[in-house]
Amino acid sequence: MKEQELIDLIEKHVKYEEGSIEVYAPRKLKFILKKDDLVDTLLFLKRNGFVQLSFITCVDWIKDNKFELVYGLVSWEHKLTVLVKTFIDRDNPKMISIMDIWPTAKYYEQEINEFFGVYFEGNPNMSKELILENWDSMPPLRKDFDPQSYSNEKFEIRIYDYKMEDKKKK
Amino acid sequence: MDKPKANLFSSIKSLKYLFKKPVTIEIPKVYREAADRYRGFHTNDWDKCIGCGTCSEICPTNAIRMEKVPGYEAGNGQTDERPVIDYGRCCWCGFCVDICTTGSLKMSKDYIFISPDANDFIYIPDEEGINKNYPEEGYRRNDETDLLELERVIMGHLSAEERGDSFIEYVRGYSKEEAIREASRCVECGICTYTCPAHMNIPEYIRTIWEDDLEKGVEYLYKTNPLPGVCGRVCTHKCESVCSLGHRGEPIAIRWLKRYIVDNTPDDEYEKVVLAEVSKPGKGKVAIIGAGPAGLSAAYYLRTLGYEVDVFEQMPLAGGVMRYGIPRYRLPDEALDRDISFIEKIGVRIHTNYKVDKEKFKELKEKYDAVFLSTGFFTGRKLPPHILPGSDHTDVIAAMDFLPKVRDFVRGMGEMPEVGEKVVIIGGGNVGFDVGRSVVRLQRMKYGKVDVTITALESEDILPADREELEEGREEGLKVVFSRGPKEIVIEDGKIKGLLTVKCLRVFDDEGKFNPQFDEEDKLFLEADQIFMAVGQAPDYNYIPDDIMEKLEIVRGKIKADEYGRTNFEWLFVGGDIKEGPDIIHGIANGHNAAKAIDEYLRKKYGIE
Amino acid sequence: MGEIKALQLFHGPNHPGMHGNFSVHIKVDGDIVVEAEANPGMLHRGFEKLMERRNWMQNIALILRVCVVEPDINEAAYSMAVETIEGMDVPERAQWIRVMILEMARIANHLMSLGGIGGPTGLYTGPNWALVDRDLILDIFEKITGARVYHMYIVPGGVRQDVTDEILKDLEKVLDDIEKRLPEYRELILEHPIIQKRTKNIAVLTRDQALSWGVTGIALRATGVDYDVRKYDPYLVYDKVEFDVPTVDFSDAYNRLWLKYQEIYQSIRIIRQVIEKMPSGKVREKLPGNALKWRVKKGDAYVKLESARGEFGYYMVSDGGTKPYRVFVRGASYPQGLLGIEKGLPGTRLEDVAIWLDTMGVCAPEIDR
Amino acid sequence: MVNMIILAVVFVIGAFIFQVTLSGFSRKVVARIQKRRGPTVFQNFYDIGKLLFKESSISHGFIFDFGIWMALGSTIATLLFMPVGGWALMPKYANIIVIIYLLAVGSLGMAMSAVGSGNPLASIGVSRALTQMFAYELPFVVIAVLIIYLAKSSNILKIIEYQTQNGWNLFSMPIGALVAYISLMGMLGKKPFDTPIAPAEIASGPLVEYSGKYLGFLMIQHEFATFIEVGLFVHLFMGSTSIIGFLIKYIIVYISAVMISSVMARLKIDEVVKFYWRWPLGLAILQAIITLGVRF
Repeated sequence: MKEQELIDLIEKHVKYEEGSIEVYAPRKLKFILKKDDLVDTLLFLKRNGFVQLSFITCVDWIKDNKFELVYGLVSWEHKLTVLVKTFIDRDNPKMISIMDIWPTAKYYEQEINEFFGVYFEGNPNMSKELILENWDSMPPLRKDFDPQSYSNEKFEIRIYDYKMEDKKKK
Repeated sequence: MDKPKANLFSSIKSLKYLFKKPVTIEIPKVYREAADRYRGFHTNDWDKCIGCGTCSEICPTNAIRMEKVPGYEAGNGQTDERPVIDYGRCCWCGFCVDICTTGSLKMSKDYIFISPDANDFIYIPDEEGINKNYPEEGYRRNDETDLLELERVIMGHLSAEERGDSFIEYVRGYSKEEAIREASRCVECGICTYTCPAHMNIPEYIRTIWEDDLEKGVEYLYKTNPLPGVCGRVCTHKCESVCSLGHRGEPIAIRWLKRYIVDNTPDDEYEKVVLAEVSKPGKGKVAIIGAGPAGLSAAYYLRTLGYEVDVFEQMPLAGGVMRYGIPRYRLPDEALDRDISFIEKIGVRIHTNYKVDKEKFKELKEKYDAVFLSTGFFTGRKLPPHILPGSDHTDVIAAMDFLPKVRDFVRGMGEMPEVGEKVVIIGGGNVGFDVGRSVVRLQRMKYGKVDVTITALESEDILPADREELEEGREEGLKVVFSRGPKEIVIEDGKIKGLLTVKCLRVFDDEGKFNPQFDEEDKLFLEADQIFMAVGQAPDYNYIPDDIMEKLEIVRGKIKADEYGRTNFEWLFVGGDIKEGPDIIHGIANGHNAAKAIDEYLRKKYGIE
Repeated sequence: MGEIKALQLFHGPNHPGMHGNFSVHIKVDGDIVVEAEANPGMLHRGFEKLMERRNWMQNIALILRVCVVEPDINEAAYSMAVETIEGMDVPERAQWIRVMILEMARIANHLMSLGGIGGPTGLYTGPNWALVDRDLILDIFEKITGARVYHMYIVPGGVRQDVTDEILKDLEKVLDDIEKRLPEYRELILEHPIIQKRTKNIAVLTRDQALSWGVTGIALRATGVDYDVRKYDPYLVYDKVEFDVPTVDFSDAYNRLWLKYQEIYQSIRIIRQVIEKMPSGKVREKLPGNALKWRVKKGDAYVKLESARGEFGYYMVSDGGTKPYRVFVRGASYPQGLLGIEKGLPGTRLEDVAIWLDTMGVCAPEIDR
Repeated sequence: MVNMIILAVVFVIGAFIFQVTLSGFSRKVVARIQKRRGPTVFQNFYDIGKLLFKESSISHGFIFDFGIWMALGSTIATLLFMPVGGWALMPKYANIIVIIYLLAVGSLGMAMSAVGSGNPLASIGVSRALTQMFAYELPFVVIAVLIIYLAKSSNILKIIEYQTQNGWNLFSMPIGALVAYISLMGMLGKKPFDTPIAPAEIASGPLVEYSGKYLGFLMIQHEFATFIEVGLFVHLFMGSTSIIGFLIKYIIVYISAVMISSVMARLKIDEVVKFYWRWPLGLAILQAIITLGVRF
C-alpha cells in the first residue's frame, strides 16, 4: 500500500472531528487527532494490517500545558510505519489503556505513568514501580523537573584534592 | 544451509586448540600498539593553546575544566587558563580535539595509565602526555570532523566598477540569514572582549544576533559604546585579529555583525534601550571640548549618569574625525547622524561652530565643574622641506586638509576639491588609502580616468593599512608601490613634476623603533602633478591657556594622563587622540573611562553616594 | 506435611546467569517457574532526560551507551532521526560506510550471543572463542573509528572519518577469518548433543505470543514471519545490496541460535558487497555554524533500524533549539524483556531461565535507558 | 607416634601442593583450549592465600560455621587413609569403604553448612548435589564391589597388589573403567555433571553465601576431595606401587577429565540422574556379568 492509499482509507473510514495526516518520510506517516477518537482509530488500524505496536511514548509540551501521546504502529503487510498522536491535558493527564488491543502496551503505559505521571485507565500496573525505586520527586521526564538540583540535593559533590601548581611541577 | 545434526565428536575436535598459539598477550611484557586513529590520552601544546575554553564547552561529560595557571602570563589574544581533564569523567569522544580552535589539543596513541591515587586522574594535558613519554599522535581532526565553521560568510560588496565613481557606501551589510549564520560560528570564548580597547561585550551581542533578539544586542552595545553605528563600519577591529577562530580559519566578522545589529533595529526599539533610566543620578555640569568619538562617548555616559553635559565643537557638524576624516563611502553621514541623534536625545547639548580659544577656555573652567578635552589630532602633518625638498609647494597637500573638503563636497556643502590628473600619495596607512580612494573617485568624476599611486615605506607584509583597504583599493585602480621612501619633490616651472623615491631597506631597527634606512642608489621617479601626504596628524593645543599648558606634560604630542584620563588638574580630563593616538575605538574607550573618573570626582565633590 | 510453598528466587542483578544489571524475580515450585516478574531499573541512567540537556552533537557521546554490545545502532538511529527532522542529505559514501559499520556490529553481536549460549549451559569455551573473534572486528573498528567499543563514529551528516583502502583490505581478511571459523562454532555449539538437548524445544515462543508481545527480530523471524526492517523499510543503502533473511517455523532456543549463525553469513555477504560497490566521495556534510550552536529544525520523526535483537528506533522531537526537546529510545528487547518475562517464563524450568533470557536477546540497558 | 604425626603433616602438605599446582596447570590447559594464555600455574595458591587472610565478616549461625570445619576436617581425615602408590600412612585402614564413607561426611558437612546459610539457591544446590551423588554412586559402587570381589579385599593396597599380579583393571575391565571414569567426572563436579554449582542457574549453589576464609577452606576442601577421588580411580584401575608412577597417572586422569569438561555443556539435574541410571549403571552391570561370566 502506498502512503496516499492509507490516507484515503483512513479518511474514508475513520470518523474524527479534527486532525491531520502527514507523510514525513518515505513509508512513514504522522497522524494527529483528538483524544476521544484515538482508540477507535487504533482499532481500525489494527484491523487493517497494523498488527505491531512498536512503542508508546509521551512528550511534555509545558508551554501549551499539554502532554502529547505518541503511538508507533507498524504494518508488515503494507510496509508502513504510522505515528498516531494526541494531546491530553497536562493538569489532569488521563488516557484509556490500550492493553486489550496490544498487551505489550502494559509496560509502555506503566513507564509513561512513572516518568510523566499520565494515568492510564484500565492498566493494573499504574501504582507499581517499574524503573525508579523509592522515587520521591515529581515524574522526572517532565520538563519542569530539574535533575541538577535533584542531584545536588541527594548526592554529595565529589571534590578532588589537587592543585594546579603541583600538577605543573610534576 | 543444512541444519546441524548432533555429533558428540565434533565438539571434541575443538581440543586441538590446546596445541595452538593463544591470542591473548601478557601485559606489561608485551605492549599492544594502538591503531593510528586511536583516541587515547590527550596532549596539549601550551604555546599554541590560547585558553579559549571551547574544549570545555563541547565536552559532553563536563570532564574538561578551564583553570588559571599560577604564575602564567597571558599574552595578547589568550587567557591564563588551560584545560584540565578529569579522566574519571572523560569518555574519549574526541570532540574537544575536533573543536579545538588552535589545534593545540590532540589525542595520543597512549592508552595505559595506572595510579593508585584518584587525584592523578585529573590531568593537565601538556606535550609530555600523561605518562611523560611524548606519545605519538593518535586521532587527528580533518576537514570532515571539524566541528567549527572556519569560513566567513561572504559580505556583499558593490563591485569596483559600481562603487568607483561615487561615494556611496559600498559594503552592503549582512542579511538576517547571513548574520545568523555568521554569528553561529562564534564559540563565545571572550578573548576579543579583553583585546577590544572598549571591552565591548562581543560574545554576548553576537549571541543576541544568533538568538535573533536584537534589542538585547543594542543594550549590550550601549554598555560600552555609544557609537555602534560608526564602529560597526570603520572600527579597526582589533578583536578580529585575536579571534580564536582566526587561528585555523577566518575570524568572525565582528564589525559587520555589530553593524547588522545597529542597522536592523528599528528606531523605537533602539530608543527604549538608549533612554533607559539610571538608578542613581549624579549632580554637576561638564564641558566637553571636541565632538569626536571620545567627546561623544564621554558625553553619553556622563549624561546617562545624570550630569549636565555641553559639547563644544568648532566645526559646523558634530563627529570630528568620523565626520570629516573618514571618507563617505566607508562611513555615510546617516549612520553617524543616527548615533549622534540618540546621544542628543538623552539630553546632551552639542554646540557646533563654537571655537574654544584661551579666553573661552577660562570661561568654561569657571562655569563647569569639570572639563574634558578631546580635540583630537586634526591638523595634517607634512614632512618639512628640510627633510623632503619641495614639500612646501601649494600642490603638496596634507591628508587632513584634504579629507574634510571631500566630505563637505559629497554632502553638498562645498566645492569639489582640486585633484590633479596624476596623483602620488605618500604614506601607506589607512589614511593614505582613504585619500587615495577618494582621489580615485574624484578623478573618475572629473577626468573619467584614474592615475593614483601610493608609496609606502613598508613592504607589503608589514603594511600598516588594513588588508582589505589594499585589496579594494587595487580593485578600484590604485597603484601601490612598496618599500619606497620619498626623497625629493621635483618642481619645474613652479609646477610639480613628480616624486623621486629611494628604496627603503628596513623600517624599524633591531629594537623595533621607527628608524628607516634607505638605499640611495635605487631610485624611482613617480610622475605627478599633485602630491598628498598621509604621514600622520598632529594636535593643536593653542586653545589651552598658557598657565594650564605649562603644567600639562606633553609626551610625543600627547597629553600625559592616567588610564582614566586624569591630568595634573583634578577638574581636567583628556581622552581620544590627544591621549592615546588616532583610533576611534580607543577614543570611545577613553571617553567611557573618563566619564567614570569624572563621575567619581563629582560625586566626591558634591558628596553624593 | 504442610502445604508446599513456592520458593522465591532473585535471578539477578548480581547473578552469573544474567546479562547486565537486570533482575527477574522468580517463584519456583520445585524446579518449575510458576511466576516471574522483571525488575529493571538497576541500569537506569536517565538517558532520555540527559539528552534533553545536551547539544545535538554532544549526545553522540552519550546515546551509544544505551546498548553495550551493539552501540553503533544507537549512533545510526540518532543520526538518522536528526537528519530526517533537519531534512539533511547524507553523502552516498557515508551511507555505505554506515551499512558496513552496522553489519560489523551485527556480526560482533551475533558472535557474542552465539558463543554466549555457553554461559547459561556451561560450555565456557564458546564465549571465550566468541570474544576472540569479536576482537578481530573490534580491531577493525579501532582502525576505522579510533575506539574499540564505543565508537562515536556515525554522526549527524555522515561519519567522522573516511575508511581507507588498507583498512578495507584488513576487513576483508578478518571476514575471511571469521568465515573460516564459523564451521568450528557449528561443530562446538550447534552440533553439540548436550547443547541441542538443552536448547531444543526450550524457551518456545509461538507466533501469537510474539505478535501480542510485540517481539521483533530473530525471535519473531524464528516463528516464520520474515519481518526485517532492512527489507520492509529499507534505510541507508540496504535496498542496493543483496541478502537473505533466514527464517524457520519454530521459535525455540536452538532455532534462534541457528538463525543467528546464518545471519552472520548474510552480514559477511553484505559487507563484501559494500566493499565492492562503495562509491568514493566525501563522507560528511558540514553542519552550519559550529557544533555548539547547531540548531535543528522544529519537527519530530521516528526512525527505526534492524538491530541484532530486532526493531530498534528513536522517536525524536526538536523544538528548533540547540538541544533535542525529547528523545525516546525504542529498545529492541523492551517487549520480550518485560511482558515477555512475565508471560513467557512461567512453566519453564529453573535451568532454562537463563537460556530464555539469552536467546530472546534481553538487553538490560536498553530497557532501563 | 611423633614420626607418624610428622609424616601425616608432610603427606597432607605434599598432597595439597601437588593438587593445587596441578589444578593451576589445568587452568592453563583450559585457557589454551579457549585460545587464552591463562593465569599462572600458582594462581590457585594466590587465590587461597588471599582468601585465608581475609576477615570473614558474615556468619549464618553455628551450623553454618560448624559445617565448614566438619567438611574440611573430615576431608583431611579421609586423606590420611589414602595410599599413594604402594605407600600408605595407615596401611591397615587404607580401605575403600572407609574412604568413601569418610568422604561422605565431608560432603555432609558442607551440605549442612550450606543449608544453614538459609539461602534458597544454596538449598537447591545441596539438594542437587545429593541427588547427583545418588546418581553417580550407584554405578561406581557396582564396579567397586566387583573389584573388591576380584581382589578379595577392600584394602586399596591389596587391590594394587592384585593388579600388579594380574594387570591393570583398566585393561581387564575397560567398560567398568569407563563407568568409573564417568562417575569420577560426577564426583569431581566436572561438566557435564556440574549441576550443583551451575552458576547460570543457581549462582554457584552451595557456595553462594561463602566469602573470605570460609571460601578459602572450601577451596582447600575441594582440592583434597579431588585428590582422594582421582587417587581412588588411579588405584582401582591403574594400580602400581611406584609413587612417581602414581603421580603421573594421576596427572593424566585429572587433566583428561578437565579437557573433556572444557568442551562439554551442563546437563540438567533430572537428565543427570536419568543418564547415570541408564548408561553407566547398565554398563556396570554388563561389566559385572562379563567379568563374572568369564570367571565362572
